[in-house]
Amino acid sequence: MYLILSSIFFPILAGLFLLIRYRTPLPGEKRAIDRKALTTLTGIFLLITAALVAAALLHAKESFTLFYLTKTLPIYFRIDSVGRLFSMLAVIVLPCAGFFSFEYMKHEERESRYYGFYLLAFGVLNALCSAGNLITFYLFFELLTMTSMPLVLHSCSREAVMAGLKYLFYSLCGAYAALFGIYFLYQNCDSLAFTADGALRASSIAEHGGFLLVTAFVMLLGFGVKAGMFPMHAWLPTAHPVAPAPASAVLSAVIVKAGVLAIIRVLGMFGRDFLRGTWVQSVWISLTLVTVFMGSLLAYREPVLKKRLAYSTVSQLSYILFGLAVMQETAFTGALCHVLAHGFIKSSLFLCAGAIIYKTGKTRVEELRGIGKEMPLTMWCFTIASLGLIGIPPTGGFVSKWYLALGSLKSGMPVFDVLGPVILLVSALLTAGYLLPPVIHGFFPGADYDYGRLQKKEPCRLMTVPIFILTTASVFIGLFPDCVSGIIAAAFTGR
Amino acid sequence: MDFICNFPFFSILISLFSGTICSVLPAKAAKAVNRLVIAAVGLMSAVLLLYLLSTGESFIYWMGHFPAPWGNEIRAGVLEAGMALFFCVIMYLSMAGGAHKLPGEVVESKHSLYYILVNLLLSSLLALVYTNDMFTAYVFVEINTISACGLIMIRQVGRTIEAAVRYMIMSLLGSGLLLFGLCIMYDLTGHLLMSNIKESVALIMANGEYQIPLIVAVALMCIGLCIKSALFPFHSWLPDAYGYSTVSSAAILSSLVSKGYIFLLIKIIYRVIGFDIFNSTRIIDVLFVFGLMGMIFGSLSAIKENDIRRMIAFSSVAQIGYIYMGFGMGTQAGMVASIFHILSHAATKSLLFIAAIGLTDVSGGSRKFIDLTGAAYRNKWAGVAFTAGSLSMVGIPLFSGFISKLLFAQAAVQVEGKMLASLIVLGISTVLNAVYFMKTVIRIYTSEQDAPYRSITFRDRKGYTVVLVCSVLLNVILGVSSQPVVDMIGQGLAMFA
Amino acid sequence: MIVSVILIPFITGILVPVIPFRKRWQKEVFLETAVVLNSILVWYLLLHHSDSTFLLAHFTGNLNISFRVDGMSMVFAGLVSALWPFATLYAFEYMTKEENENVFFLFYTLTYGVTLGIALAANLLTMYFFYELLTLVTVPLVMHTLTREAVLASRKYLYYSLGGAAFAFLGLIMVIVYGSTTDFILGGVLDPAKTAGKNNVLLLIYVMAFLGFGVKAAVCPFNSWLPQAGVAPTPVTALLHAVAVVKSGAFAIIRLTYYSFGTDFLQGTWAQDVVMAVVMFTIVYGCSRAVKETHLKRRLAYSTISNLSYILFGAVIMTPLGLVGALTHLVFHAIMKISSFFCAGAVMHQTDRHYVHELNGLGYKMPRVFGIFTISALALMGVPGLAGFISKWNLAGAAVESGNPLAWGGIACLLVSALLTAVYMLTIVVRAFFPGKDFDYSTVSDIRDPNWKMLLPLFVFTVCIVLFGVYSQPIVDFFMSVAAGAV
Amino acid sequence: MGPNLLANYGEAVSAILFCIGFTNLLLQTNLIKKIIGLNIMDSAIYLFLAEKGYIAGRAAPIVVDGVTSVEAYINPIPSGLVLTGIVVSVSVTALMLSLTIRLYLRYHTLDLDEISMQLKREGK
Repeated sequence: MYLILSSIFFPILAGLFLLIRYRTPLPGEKRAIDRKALTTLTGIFLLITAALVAAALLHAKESFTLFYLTKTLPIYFRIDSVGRLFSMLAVIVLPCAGFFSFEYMKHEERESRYYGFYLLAFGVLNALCSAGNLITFYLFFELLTMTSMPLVLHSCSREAVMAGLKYLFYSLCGAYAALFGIYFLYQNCDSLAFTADGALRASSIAEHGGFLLVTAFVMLLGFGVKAGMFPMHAWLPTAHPVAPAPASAVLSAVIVKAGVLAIIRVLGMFGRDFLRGTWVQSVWISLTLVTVFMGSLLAYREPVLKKRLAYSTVSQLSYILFGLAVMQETAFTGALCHVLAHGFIKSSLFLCAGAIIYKTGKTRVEELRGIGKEMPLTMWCFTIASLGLIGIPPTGGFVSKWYLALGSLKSGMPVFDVLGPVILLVSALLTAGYLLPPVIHGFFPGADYDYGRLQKKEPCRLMTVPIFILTTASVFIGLFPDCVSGIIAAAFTGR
Repeated sequence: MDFICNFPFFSILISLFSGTICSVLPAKAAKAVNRLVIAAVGLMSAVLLLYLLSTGESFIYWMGHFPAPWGNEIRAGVLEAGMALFFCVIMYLSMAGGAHKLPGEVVESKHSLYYILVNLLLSSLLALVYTNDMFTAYVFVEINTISACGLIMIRQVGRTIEAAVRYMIMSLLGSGLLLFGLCIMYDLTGHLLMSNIKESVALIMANGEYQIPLIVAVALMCIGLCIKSALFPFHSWLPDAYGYSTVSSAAILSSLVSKGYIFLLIKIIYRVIGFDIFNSTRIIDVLFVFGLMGMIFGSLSAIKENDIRRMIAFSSVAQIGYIYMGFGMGTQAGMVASIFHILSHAATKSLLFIAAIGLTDVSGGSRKFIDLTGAAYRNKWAGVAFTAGSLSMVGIPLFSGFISKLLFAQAAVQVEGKMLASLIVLGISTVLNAVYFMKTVIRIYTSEQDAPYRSITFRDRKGYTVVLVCSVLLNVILGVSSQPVVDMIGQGLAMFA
Repeated sequence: MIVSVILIPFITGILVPVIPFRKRWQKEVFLETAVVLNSILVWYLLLHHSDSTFLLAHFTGNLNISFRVDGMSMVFAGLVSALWPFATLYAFEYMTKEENENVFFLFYTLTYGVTLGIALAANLLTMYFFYELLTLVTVPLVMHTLTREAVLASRKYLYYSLGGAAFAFLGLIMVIVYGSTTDFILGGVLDPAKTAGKNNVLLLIYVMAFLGFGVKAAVCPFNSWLPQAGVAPTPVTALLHAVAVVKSGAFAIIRLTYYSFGTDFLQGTWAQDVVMAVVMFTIVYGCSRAVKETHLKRRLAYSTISNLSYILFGAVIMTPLGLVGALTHLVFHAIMKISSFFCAGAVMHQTDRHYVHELNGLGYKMPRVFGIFTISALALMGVPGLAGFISKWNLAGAAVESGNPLAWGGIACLLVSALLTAVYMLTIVVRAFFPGKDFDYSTVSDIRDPNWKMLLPLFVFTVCIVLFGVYSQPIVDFFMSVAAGAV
Repeated sequence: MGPNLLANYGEAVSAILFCIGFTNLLLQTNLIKKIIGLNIMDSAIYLFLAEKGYIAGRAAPIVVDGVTSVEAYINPIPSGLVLTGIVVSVSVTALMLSLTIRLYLRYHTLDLDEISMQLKREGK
């Protein structure tokens, strides 16, 4: 209990401490911020948090109720396999991106605010993963939006502020749609504690089955906002690119996954059996497929690298959602695998893009000719990650996509069982289409490239090491999928 | 028969007689006599009221000991005595409240004439209240008209004369109709005394003969009295008459004169025709509809008005609409509500007129709203009193207006067909009242900075202030402990039958 | 005893202009002491209440002015008396910049008494009486500045309120005539024997009375007075137009619905559908107007409009749970809104800025005020862990439980409104804390947080918001027992 | 209806006269004509009373020749009423006329509408 709590509240308190202690001085104020102390402190906090989370993951098995909001609404924590999986992702990505940002944020203003909210978001994420019922989950889901919003609008440019607000309002919109469903679930379930096989009362299903389907759909759509599902995906390509690169990495890799986690929880609450074969499933699958295809297509046409990556996130997240929507064990495995794979890959990609921006200031894809010569390590990582995202063995992406396609074919759904894999394949092709050109141009700038002006611009260790770790992790997943298959199998049954 | 039974006759007589005396007295003495007479009559009415309450039954007083059906009779019951007392109180307050304005409004030489008229008015009102004889009632209606007309025109400016002529014409139309109705009634029944007529009317209704002439007669009398009491749409004479006459006149006219006629109508309904017979005719529906229309249109006209006194005058049209709505309900409860409203409206309206004059005084004599800005700061008591009056009109609890509204609404609920209409109109009318009265109240409490007459300061007149306070108190008393009054009205109506 | 808590503010208020205070602080001490004492008295009264009715005066017939402490009055009186001392404290500081203090405090304190009168009224007539009185004593407060704008606003306020009362009056009449008594009894007092065959008329009048009382609770289309009345000094807008006055409207509607007409009579009728539709529309309408509004206080006023209808939404669900939801929001919204209004007032007092776009970057200079504002904004949005969530949860729970499809639609309205709340509140927060890259900090250089008299109430309210957010069990339990008629 | 009307021709005439007078009083704008209308109206009522009071073949109730039988005399009250009415009507007419004179002196017209117009122009 204390491990879980401390893994939640330690980063939150630490974040608040940073926010208050290192408040950005205003013009005219004498106070100056000791940057070294700030970053050191943040680093220590991050490591401690990571350690705490890891310890909690390993040891904490019990569930406990912290307190009651109202008589029947406990704030309840329980770490199950799904939560553990997401925690794993967070605990690897966040510290990496955090260390990356120590270098990256050097020239930004108001660093302390960034770190403060970064830690807050970390804490909230941990809480989200260990939430044991829908209300607790919802609580931290909202808080996640609130704490990650400052990361988006950090630069405070007009564009960033608008993007931050857009992110905020889309997320809230989704959250409220979900809340609508929660109200109804609350009345139709015995408790809001998570389960994997449906918590609806049989009598309720008999009585308002039709309306409950609507509710389920509204909830899926609502949480789908966070996961960038069509039609509420528009915030994602706006918000991710304007954030500082490490923040985009975290957003794309971890925070949007909160939406996925939410949808897994919702599916569990309603029960796959209740939803399978209904119109909800069909519509939902169609939406995910539309998103998969559309995201790739938009990414393909996008010239700005970070934006391209953001669109790619839209598309890839819907792979995961597709896997969930199929409601079949293999596909579920694929989806969860993809959660991890995509998390590592996308954070790595964003960090690479960040490193490029940091060193060269180039943001558009066509400017990146020869970049592979300038920053070889970074670009190699970028290449490997890209291959992973396309789904070339032996990277993580391959495994997950394999399972996704297999699950879909096995599911025996009409139309979608074949259509799904086809679209996934097309999208994979598009992925190759939008990720490989920077790589190719980066390493093979063409005959007219002026090698004379070439400088080594490899960033410092603080940047390269996190990128390297993340890339390795993505490959690791692909090489040894067995190490997570146990946990995924447990996740499917809700243990 | 106790000595007290002479009081009604005495009060009519001394007010009539003192009017004559006033004509030879100097202005000051006339004023004193006038006040004294009003006070004395009030005192007598009060004693009479107590007496009647203690005995619990009304009495009939033969004039010159001619027995019915030949003689002329005076009848006194609780309601009559209460009404007389109330009229005296209001009249006293109105006279006292407007006294300081009199020299400015009326030529010095006409002052004694003024008091004659007031005394005459009082006597005619008393006679209207007490008489048991229809023709006497007619005569005093005319006396009332003449003296009221005199009161209007005593302020010799073009407006008032024109208003007086208009008032006169409408009144004459009304009294002509009344007289004609009366004659037909006499023709049908052969009697002039109310109680005798009633017996005959009951016979006629029982026989089924001559019903149409009877109803025509009743209708003629009703229309006549409606015109005289300015029921919408016969109200055209009213704003000018009330708006431009002297303060006291306006207060008296609006609160008493029309009420005298209404009281006569009540007597006719109860004592001449019989309540049930009256209710069985369609006349009450007509009264009801016109009452409702009066409530709305009177208020609408008041909202449009830009002159504070005319606004208050138009408000009277609306309030008279309330009273007729109560008649139109055709129930005992409606009648009680109407009679209570007569009292409450009289108390409030005189208060408003007197307070309004206090406000216009400190605004350079102008009655335009724009000039009244901030007037309540210049004359605090008048401001407070006007506010109190307005609140009563709007029907805020604690003030008499609320009780009458309450009674009206309660009465309305009991009448199946008319319930919704009356309730809704009551609501709308309250809103409209709120609009124009609150507009004024806020206006007089608005900042003085941009007011044109900010430099005028009010010379404090003790008498005036006391009158205001008394009027407000009267209002509040009616509003707070209305139960005895309502009981008394009920008792009085019971005695009528 | 009951009367004394109403009278003490009256006497205190009247004494303020009468006693010649030499120093300002003497007056402050005097007022604050009186208000605090009265509040303590109220709480004592509420905690040691007896069931007996205190008869003050006979009106006509069977109509009395009488007082009684029951569950509802405990909620409302407790709320009002808890907030008033803080608001008074805040007003001291705020009013240093305004003129005519004495008159202000006179009516301000009178309002306290009148509001308690509404809360403690034992029957509909008494409540109606104090309800009208409330309009009258608050008008001078709205008019306080005596500018043209203030006069227009107060005029409008008067028209609306008195007009509304006129129609509420019809409801009163119905209860007098068709009820067995006018006293408040949970479940209603209508006498089935008398009402037989008159249901539709009664329902029509109920709708009218609802809208009539709804004027004070700013139900659409009778809401436009509230934003305009924002010209009043902030303590007034905060306390009266976020708590006392408007809540009196909501309180009156609850009394009318649950204690006079009775839910059994109303539930499932067309009248319920009508009022619920009106309320739902108001919820969304108020929020949308708030989003459009750029004047800070008016924006909050529109937010109040929408939130009041939350309360009414709970009330018109017409189940005990609905009442619980309504009561929860009644209390919690009061705290949240007074907190945000006080923040707005602090900003206006310290910087003289009134419009949202002028608030850029103030968060750095007034971190406490804007920190508190953020919390109240989040609470108003209904973020879990803060008070607003609990009340919305209760409301929505009641709506779901009622099984009324229209109420289900109402939940959607609540959520849309929550989203809009986020839009109009968080844009302010974002402006204050993230003013944009090219923001010129010198424009805010001489601005600072207000002194403790303003901050103390804010802190207390914030603590309450959080406290009720995480630990609302006892108070919700209490509301449950109120709704069940057990108190 | 018809025969009744003919039989009671006195009453019918008085009613018609009353209407004529009433209309004049109401609709004429000339003040003098209004007053004439008033008088016609009043006279109509007296006619009505007199008509009602008179019974053909009977005498005024003044006891001559010692005849005291009720059958011999008419009811004296209507006559008394007529007298009273005339007194009232005279005083009212006098008042109206004096008002008319005042108005004429002030505005040099007898037309009530014209006077109203002038008042409006005065603007007071």
